[in-house]
Amino acid sequence: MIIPEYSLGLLVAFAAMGVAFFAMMRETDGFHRLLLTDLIEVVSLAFIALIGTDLAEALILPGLVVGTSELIALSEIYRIKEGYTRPPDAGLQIEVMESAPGILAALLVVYGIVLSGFSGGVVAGLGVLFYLLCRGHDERFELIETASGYSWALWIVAFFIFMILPQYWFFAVMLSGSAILVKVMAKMSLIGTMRGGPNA
Amino acid sequence: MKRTTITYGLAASALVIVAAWAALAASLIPLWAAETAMVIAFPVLVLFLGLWWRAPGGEEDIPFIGY
Amino acid sequence: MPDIGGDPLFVLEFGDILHYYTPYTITLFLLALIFTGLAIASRPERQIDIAFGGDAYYAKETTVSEMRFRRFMAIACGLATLGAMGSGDLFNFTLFVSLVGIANIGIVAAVKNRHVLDAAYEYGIVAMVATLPLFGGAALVVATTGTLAIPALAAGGFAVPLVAKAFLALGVIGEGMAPFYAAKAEMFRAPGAPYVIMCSLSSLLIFLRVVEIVITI
Amino acid sequence: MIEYLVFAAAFGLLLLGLHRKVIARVQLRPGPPVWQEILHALKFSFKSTWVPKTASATLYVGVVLIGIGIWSAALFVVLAGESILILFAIYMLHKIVEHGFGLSSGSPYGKFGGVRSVISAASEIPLFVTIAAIYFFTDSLLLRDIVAYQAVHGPLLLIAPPAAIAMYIVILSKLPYGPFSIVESKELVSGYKTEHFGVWRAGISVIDGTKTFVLLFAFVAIFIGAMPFWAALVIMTIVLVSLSFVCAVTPMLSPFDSVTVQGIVTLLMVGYAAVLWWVMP
Repeated sequence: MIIPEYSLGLLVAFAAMGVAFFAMMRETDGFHRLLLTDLIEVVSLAFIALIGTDLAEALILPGLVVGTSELIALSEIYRIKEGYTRPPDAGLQIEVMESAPGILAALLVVYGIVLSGFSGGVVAGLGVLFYLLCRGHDERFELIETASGYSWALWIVAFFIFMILPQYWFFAVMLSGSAILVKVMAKMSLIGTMRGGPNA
Repeated sequence: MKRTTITYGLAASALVIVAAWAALAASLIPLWAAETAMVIAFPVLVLFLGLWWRAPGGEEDIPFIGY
Repeated sequence: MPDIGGDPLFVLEFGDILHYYTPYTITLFLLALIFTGLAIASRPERQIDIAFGGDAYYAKETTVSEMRFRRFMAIACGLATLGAMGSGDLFNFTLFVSLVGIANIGIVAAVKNRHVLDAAYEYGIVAMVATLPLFGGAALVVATTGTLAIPALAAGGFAVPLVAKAFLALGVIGEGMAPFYAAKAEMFRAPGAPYVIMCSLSSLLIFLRVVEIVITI
Repeated sequence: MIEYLVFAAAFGLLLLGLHRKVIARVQLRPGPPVWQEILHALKFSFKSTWVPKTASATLYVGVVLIGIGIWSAALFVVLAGESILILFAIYMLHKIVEHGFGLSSGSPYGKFGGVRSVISAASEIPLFVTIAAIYFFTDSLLLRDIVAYQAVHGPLLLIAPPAAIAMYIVILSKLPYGPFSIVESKELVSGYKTEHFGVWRAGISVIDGTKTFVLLFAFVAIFIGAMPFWAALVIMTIVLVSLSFVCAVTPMLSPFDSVTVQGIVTLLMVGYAAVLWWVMP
């Protein structure tokens, strides 16, 4: 099971862990400590990645999700505790960002729908993200989250069809493909709306 | 709580305990089932017994905050 | 099968990922369930505080929106704890534990009070740093033994390195730091007993479970 | 079944009464009669009862039920010879119950009692080291296996005395009027019990009685082994009297000192477990 390079990689990971913890110990500023925790998260992902099998890939994803959500939660706490409530100014003043978003986003979304599934969701989500980033939008978390939630439920339904009614596999494939497309797209587009507007 | 509610609660918990005890003695149910029934019913019995024979209740008040 | 917590009562298998309950874990599971029910059913209390420098006192109120959020977080915390109690897969266990950590941060962070937020922030950083030993421990176990199933590890024949066990225990202690922050009393200055109790209960339960796991594997 | 529960609660309360009596006599006071704690429980059970205005009513009542429930379960676990891990899990969960008692009423005294019960988590860590030490010898944590081991090899009290001392300290930290009972020290009125009066307080008495009985009974079973029931009761009484002497002659520590002392005990126990791990095959 143990590949020869494993112990070498482990050594490096332990060294990185030492560096990260040392930095964490030295740092006193709250914000910098928050940034350093991300360094530590990455080392923990490295520990998993060192396993070097398909399993590692499957394990990294939840680890990454947990780490990211903790980071988001903590930065939200930091923001409130320090009283940073002012929404940021309008973004960059670049001409392309005024004219291009519509057509670029449309292209990406259409291509994403053609691809469908997980990777299609990423491409289409990138389009939506880019659009929202350039044109600006209120934070409408709940709306987007609802769409994502429903599509997740459809995805699960598709799995049940696979298990219970295998003869309708084609329908289930299409259902799960489009549901995961919508879900990933919705999740990614959330990033584009994060600018401290009314969060409804 | 109303007096009748308390009486019913007391009766119910006592009944559960007696039933579990009798069923165990007659080896109708395994030991763990009787124990589970006791663990659930005994605390209820203790509290309802107290509530059943307690003195009349008073007005609710704010907690004690110092001498 | 590990027999340290009694003979297994129930095993649920999904391929090589499984859930199992021994008398020990079922006790913990039921207690988590009861307290989750209490968190759902009870309304927050109104803490009495004495105004400094006089005889006056006042009762802190919890707003409805704050109560809703914290109740939601307490329920999430309870569900994560329930998962951690029954999981027979080491990685699932670590995920549930880190979920408990996040939910704990959420429970306290909803209180809009500077001191409480400061404490929650500090605790959050500890909880986040603790994911390193937590996931690292699980990764070391799977790298050296090739399996994550606790019953398989308990059956013997594997040499689980001591450092992996230490990492697991350290990670859980880090995620369950909430009660130790009680020494600062900031986190408990927040009213809302049913939710605050979920914090310390979940920390305690994951700690109790990891002790079983570390002795078993 | 039910007779065990009632007996355990009554005998435990009797032991607590004896505890007060011994402390009083050591301190040259007459002290209350031995059955005082039983009288207390009865008296509280028919006092008038309500729920304070500021309390979280469901939790306020729920913790009393849970408290009685977990110690009843603990009694059955010990009697059935199940895993001592369950017993110690219940012991640690008692802390959550205390915490619930303290926080649910909204009273500042109760709250500080509850918070202190959480910071005295230091007293639970020796427990796990005790468990580990026992496990090194018996290779099992089922109480019946431990008793069987002692039938062959003699009492664990002589085989692993440091573990016995650690558990003795753990029991000591749960007894009233002891050096570690910071959760109900007098500057907090009655600590976490302050706002639970009347019937609820009677419930606490039942909890305390059962808890004392279970902990002492478990101590006897784990470290001395199988014996007739009456002999177990006699030894439990002797252990309790020795604990009362300790309580009578030591002052109550301040919260931080209490945690420090328990921390030192933990460190010593970790050292002992490490030595065992090194020495044992």
